[in-house]
Amino acid sequence: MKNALQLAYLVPLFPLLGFLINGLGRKSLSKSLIGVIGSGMILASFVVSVWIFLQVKDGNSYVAEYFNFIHVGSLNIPFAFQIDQLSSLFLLIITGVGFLIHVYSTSYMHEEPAEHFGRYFAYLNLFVFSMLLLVMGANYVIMFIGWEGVGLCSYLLIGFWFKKTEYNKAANKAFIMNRIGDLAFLIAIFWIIGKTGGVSYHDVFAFASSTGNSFSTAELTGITMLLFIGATGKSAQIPLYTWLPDAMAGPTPVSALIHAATMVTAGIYMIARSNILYTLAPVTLNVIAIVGLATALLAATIAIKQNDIKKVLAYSTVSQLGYMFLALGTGAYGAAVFHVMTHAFFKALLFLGSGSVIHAMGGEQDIRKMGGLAKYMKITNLTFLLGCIAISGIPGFSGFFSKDEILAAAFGKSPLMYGIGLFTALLTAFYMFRLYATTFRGSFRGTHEQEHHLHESPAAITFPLIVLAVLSVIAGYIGLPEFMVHGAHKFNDFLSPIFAGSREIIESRGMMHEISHSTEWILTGVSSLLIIIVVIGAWRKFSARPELGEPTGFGKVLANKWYVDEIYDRAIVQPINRFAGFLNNFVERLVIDGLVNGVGRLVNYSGRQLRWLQSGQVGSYVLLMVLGILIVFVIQFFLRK
Amino acid sequence: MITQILFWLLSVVALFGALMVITSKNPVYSVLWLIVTFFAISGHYILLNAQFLAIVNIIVYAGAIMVLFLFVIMLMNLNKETEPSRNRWVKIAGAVAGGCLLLVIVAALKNTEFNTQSATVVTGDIGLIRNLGKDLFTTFVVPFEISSILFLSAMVGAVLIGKKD
Amino acid sequence: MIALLLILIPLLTGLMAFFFREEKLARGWALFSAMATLAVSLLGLTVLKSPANLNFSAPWMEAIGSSFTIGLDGMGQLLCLLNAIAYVVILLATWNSGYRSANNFFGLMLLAQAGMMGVFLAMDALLFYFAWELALIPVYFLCSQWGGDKRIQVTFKFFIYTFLGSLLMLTGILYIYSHTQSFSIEAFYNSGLTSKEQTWVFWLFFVAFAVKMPIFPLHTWQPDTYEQSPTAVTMVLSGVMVKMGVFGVLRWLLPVLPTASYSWGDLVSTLALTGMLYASLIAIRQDDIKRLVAYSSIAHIGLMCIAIFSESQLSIQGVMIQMFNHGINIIGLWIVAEIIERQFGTRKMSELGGLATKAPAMAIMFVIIAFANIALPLTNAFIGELLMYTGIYNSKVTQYHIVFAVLAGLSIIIAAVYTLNMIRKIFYGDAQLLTVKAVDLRISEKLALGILVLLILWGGIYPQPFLDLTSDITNAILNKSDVMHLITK
Amino acid sequence: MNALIISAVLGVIMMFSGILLKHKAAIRTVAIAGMILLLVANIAEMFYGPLFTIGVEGMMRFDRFALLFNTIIFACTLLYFLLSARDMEKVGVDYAEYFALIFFILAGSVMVASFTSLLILFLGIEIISIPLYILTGSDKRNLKSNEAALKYFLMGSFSTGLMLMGIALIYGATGTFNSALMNIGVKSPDLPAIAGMLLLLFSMSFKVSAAPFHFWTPDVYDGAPTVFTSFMATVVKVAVFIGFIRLFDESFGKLHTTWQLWVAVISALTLFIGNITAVFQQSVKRMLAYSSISQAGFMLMALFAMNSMAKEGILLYALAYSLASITIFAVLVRMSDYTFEGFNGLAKQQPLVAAVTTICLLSLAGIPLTAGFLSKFYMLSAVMQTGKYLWLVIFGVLMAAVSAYYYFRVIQAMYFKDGNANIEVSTGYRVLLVIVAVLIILIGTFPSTVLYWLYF
Amino acid sequence: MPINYYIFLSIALFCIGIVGVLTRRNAIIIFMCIELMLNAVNLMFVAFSKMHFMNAGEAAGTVGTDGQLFVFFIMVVAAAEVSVGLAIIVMMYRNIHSVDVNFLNRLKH
Repeated sequence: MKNALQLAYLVPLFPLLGFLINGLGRKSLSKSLIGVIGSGMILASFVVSVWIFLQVKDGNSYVAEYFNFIHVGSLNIPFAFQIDQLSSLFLLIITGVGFLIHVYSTSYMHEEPAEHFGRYFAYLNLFVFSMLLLVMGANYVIMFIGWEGVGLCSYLLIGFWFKKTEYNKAANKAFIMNRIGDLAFLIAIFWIIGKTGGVSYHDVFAFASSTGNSFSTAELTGITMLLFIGATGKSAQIPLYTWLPDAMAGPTPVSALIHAATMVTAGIYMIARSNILYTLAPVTLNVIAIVGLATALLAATIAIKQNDIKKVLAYSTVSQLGYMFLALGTGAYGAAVFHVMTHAFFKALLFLGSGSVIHAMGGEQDIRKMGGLAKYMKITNLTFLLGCIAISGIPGFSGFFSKDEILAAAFGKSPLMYGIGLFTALLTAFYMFRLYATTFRGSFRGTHEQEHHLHESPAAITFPLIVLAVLSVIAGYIGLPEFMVHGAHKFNDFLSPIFAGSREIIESRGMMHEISHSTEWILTGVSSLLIIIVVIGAWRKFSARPELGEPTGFGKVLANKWYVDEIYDRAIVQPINRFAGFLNNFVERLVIDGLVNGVGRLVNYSGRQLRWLQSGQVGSYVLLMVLGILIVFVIQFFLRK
Repeated sequence: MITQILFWLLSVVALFGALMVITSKNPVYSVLWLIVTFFAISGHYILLNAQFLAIVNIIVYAGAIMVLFLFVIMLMNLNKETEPSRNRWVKIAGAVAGGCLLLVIVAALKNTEFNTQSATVVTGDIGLIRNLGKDLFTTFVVPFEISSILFLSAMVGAVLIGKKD
Repeated sequence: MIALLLILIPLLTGLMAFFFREEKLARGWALFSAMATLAVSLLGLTVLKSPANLNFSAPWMEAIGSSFTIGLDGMGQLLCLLNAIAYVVILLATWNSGYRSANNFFGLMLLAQAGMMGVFLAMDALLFYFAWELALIPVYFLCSQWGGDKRIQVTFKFFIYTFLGSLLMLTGILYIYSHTQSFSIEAFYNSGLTSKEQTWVFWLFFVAFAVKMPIFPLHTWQPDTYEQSPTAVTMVLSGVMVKMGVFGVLRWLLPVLPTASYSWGDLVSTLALTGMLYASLIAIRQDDIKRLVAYSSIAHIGLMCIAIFSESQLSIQGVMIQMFNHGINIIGLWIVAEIIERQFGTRKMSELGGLATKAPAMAIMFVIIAFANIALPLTNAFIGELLMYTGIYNSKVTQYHIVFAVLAGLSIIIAAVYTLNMIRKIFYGDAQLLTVKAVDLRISEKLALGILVLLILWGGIYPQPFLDLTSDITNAILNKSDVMHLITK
Repeated sequence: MNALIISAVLGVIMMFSGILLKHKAAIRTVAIAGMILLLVANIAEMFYGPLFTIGVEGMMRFDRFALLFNTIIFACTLLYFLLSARDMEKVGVDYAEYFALIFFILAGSVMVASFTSLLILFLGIEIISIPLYILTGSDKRNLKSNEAALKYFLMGSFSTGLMLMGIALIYGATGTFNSALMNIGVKSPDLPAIAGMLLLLFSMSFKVSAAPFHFWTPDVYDGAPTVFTSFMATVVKVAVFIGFIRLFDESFGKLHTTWQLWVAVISALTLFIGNITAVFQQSVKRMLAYSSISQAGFMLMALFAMNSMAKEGILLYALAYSLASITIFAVLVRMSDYTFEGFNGLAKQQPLVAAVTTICLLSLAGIPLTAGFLSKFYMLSAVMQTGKYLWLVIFGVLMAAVSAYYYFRVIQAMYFKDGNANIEVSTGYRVLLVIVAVLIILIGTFPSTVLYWLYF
Repeated sequence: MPINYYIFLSIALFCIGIVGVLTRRNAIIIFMCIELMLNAVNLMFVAFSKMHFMNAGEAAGTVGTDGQLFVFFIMVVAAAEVSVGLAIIVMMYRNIHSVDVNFLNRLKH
């Protein structure tokens, strides 16, 4: 029953169809039809993905070449898909979560006029298509196509309400910052092509792990660093993370799908995909770990002081992504991917929940104007709470398992990292419950008619919430850590073929730092305990008297996101702008064009001067002639020999 | 010996006359000095026994052409110092330029193979009208005829320009 | 036969066009002629691709060792196709914009097309030079007759610039000729100049090509000319004529003067690189759509130039298809610019905005083309740029290849900046007082843009046909310029 | 030989026709008929040899070069008659005499084109010059015309003096006037000979208005009646040029290396002064005067190179340059205002005239597919062939670019500026213009058809 | 007499003529100076013809006549020039009542 894998092309094909139908028919089709098509296509590809997953679970993997994308001389870049454990897993996440979010959107975006409704779903489908391309591609170029494709879609969706200029600016910012990363990615690709003459994963990894004619460590470090910079762009890591919070300008479901569940994890996917290269480049790994950790901490600190419900979630996303990179940096690729999955569930859940809240509040996003929503919207409240618990890593919930694994790996690398990681986890728990408490507990602080309108959202919204809530509770159990139940880490077993190469290398180089089960128990215990304490503290503090005033002192710095945006603006954007202005107004106008016109003017001028020779006086004419004769004679007879 | 003296005498006269031509204020004097120069040159012709040319020179130049000049000058009654003298600097420049030219050419030619050669009065009769005439109407007949075209055009021109209308 | 037709059709129809007093008639005639040319070039690509059909030679000026030899190789095919398509599209897109004394306008347009065809087809140096000038003169008249307010001075500058360049090229040609006593391209390939002579001739040629392309710092004519000349002409200029420079380098510089090209490549690339960044930065500050596009074009051409002089198969292959793609994309941009100018009488982006609501179709088309212009994957330009950058990055002929690739890469980012800003200012936000009563695309414009968008997607998704078309000539050029030998030397 | 005699006779005939024929049209007809006769006779001599056999005693040689050249100048003169003969009426009453003088000038140019003895050269130059003095001054009431005539006369006879001094020195050095013998006789380095040669170079440069002996040109061309400016700027100038080339080719071949440098310098200087000064002119007539100087600079390149290419080239150049200039002048004559503004909007009133003028200007600027390009091409590649003095070529090219500047000013005025310049033109005139345009294009595209004459 | 003397003499006259042309303003005088130049040339011709005659020695025959005949032709031309030249000058005088070449400055630049 191999044929499922041969049907892989269907997975991206359905969303593409959806995009075309909705895109072209957006004027003619009815909203409901559009919604059905949009979600239906994703559902279809979800079904196929499940089918594929079942195949892959049995340890099959498959590379399908469809046509020659680029074939020049020795360079051959086929348009090919690679179906293996990693990609199939991502297929599930993308299509699964994607489907739920589509369903959610049908209700959430219902106020939009039909045309824009169609446009929305077209974009959304296009996004899913590109994302699938990204994860299914069998070589870096296809991946890059998807990579920029999702960038495009995120640009389009952030700026979906294109009448608002600041939204468009946010969209531009997102695209441009991604482009910076993409450039690095591209250069890495050039480099790879230059070395290996190809870009397909199989060849590249084979070349990398082959002895003899292979990459030098320096080259590998370079390539992996470049790829990582690409990842920082896409996955919002220092220094390129600032676009993600602004990206919240888009509709909430978009934030859930693109800026929480899927696109932003592309960076993790890419690194996990090229794990061999990274394993061979330890320097890069350290950098990744540090950057990841730093990002996690920074974002968490900022999140503490945010009052926009979506901004909080956005920064927590950044922070969680930081976690994942930390995992990658410590070589725990499995853990990273594991966290990707769980995070996809609970962060999507949280965003959708916040969406539901915003929906109910009539577009209000400031948590200071909320409060006590629990009694108005039961399901949302419950699911949101579950999400918070999951992300905070309270034992028994999915977040706990994945995060714990990461912390363990960090400890294995260095206790300091563990310490910071743990601290970040505590911060996470703190701001999440600050958010929850301020929003759902206490008394309502909004205007009167807002309160009047408060209501639970329709089924199309609550259904996804419920599903995701369930997932974010149970998802962790497929990855029970070794020290609890032996051999219960189904997840790692499933992915092991992908990371087999790296593991061998690590073992061969003795870079494995096993930490004893007892240690792990202690660590887990400590972390869980601390987290629970923090949670309770936060709950009590903010449900009783949420902070409503403007932050002061250090809090102000945090509230202003460490002024990073301002610094970037001052240090990079404005200088470039001014320089460009200088070129445009001075160099171009005066110097270069001035030179050109100068030549013309010179000709004119000398023309005017020469005219004076033409004095009109016979005498002077003859004199000049005689002088000419004189000069020639002198030179001819006395100087020229 | 006698020819030596004659040569120097005539040369001096010619040069002096020429200088007077370009220096004397009154145009009439210039004409007269020019005629003097021409006579001196005719003298040289005779020394170089080009008798025919000597005569022609006197008849055509000193006789016809110069008289023509004289008529014109009279006609315009320029016979007094009418000409306001040129700007002094221009004068100097002109003189210097001419002088330099003289120096340069002389300096260039003074040591050529001509040094060895000379042109003095010996028995040579190529200058006699007989020999010249023979050549003129045999070898040089074509240019001779052609020069008639020149005269024609000059005649037409003079009439065309000169006649009132 | 095909080759001959490609020149003759526009030439003759162009001459005839002068006699169509009726505007509609002239317009239709021009469109008909363009279609015919397109058909012929398509025939040459598909059915009649035997050399007998693609090459033509007739005795001409034997006295001075020249002959009327024209031929179509892959590169020629592609560019002639571009030329043909461009004219059809342009005529469609400008169908509704009226011109006084239209017969002259279209006559000159067609003559210019004939000239450019000649440039792309010529296999004889003198013929090449003739065509080069023949393409210039009509454009001069077009611009200074139908252009904007400052047209006369601006066009004049453009003319003198180009004329001077081409005269220097003529000097170079004559120099080689004085060695070969023949103008045939083979003779030029085997001219056997010493490297010192090559250097001289190289710069004589390069100035001409650099002015046309244009390469920094010889570019100042371009923004003004694009701004001033009627948009139809601007499209011709930037879509096709600019390619003459690139083409010239590929056909007459690299193979004819390999040594000089090799030893001066770095300098040229540096100039081009400077130009790229310079133009991109300036483009950020432009408020006039036309000027913005002009500067972005300078940047793109600069990249092509670097790619050429990195003399690797990938890069040159990339240049070949990029010549085509860039033509398509930039014409698309001009079409929209032209529509906007015609509708609102301004090209200032600051006065525009909110068009996306008023004219969604235009918005979509424009966005697609604009993203193609910044080489988004699955658009044609991506393929070209990927190949060029890869070629540059891994070039063997210069030790600065990485620097070139990386710095040139910066322009990718900057391009994103100004392009997105352009889209935002023109189409997003609320409608300004100018744009409230905007109308969407007319059918002819939809058609024109549709063709372009299709080409863009085709070139981006399945570029292999284009690549196959140009692979042979690429190898030929590389063999002629025999890089490897030079490097080892 | 035919040409020489017939043209002289025609001159006389014209003189009498002035007395016998009362109608100007009749005189014109006679002149044109005579011109055609002259042309035919000359072509006949090219194919069947001369009608008269006169012993020229080795003073002239009517070789193919000379004959071909005569054909060219006669053809140009014919065109000139057809285009501008009518406009001579405006100059003055002595209509027939003008034609007579022009025929005499032609006789002179025939001599200059086919001399082998310096005596003939001298007489030829004089026969060209003296009538020109008169034609220049023929607009007697016009002070400019008078002034031009006097200037031309004074400087012209001054240069004659230089020329004679040169001839005298050469005679002293070689003892002969025969150019062939002279070339043998000269014992290089032979200072008197070189000095004489240089003096001849100067005086000839004066006649072809090459810098720094060009000063008379703008004033004289400007002051002379435009019809005659047209004639002297074209036919006469190229006639003297042929003499120039013959002289230095046949007489001073040995001193080639000596004079080549000077010719190069003079050529460059001429190009520079001619073009740069032309840029600033306000009057088209004067601009054309300067442009004729710059064109002379290009023709001097042929003298410089002096190889087969150069000789073909100079013929082509003579033809191309004369055709274009005569036509432009013929249009200019009929303009009311000679300034550039005077041409504003001519294209609207007279599209055909404007188009032809444009073609002529393009030809002068050396745009490809016009005769002008090909001739410039020949000049440049002739210099290129010599393999030295590359800077001359590049300089020439730069100057050609400059020249485009002022030629295109006229085109701009005609096409792009608003105005209502207009001239009255007859149908025949139109037809002629078209023929000229076609001719220019034809020579530019199929030079073989013209060059064929050289190889038959 | 060494031929050089004649050469120098005639060159001297010639240069005096040039100086005259350069320094005088009266058109007629200038013209006369030009005539002077021509005569200088004539003198040189005659001298040279004599020289060549003598170099030819006994078998000279008619060597050198050509030089003298050239002088003859120069006189012819000079006469023609004079007729035309004076005519022009007279015409000039009729119009501006002056023969001062400094007044010839309508045409310049």
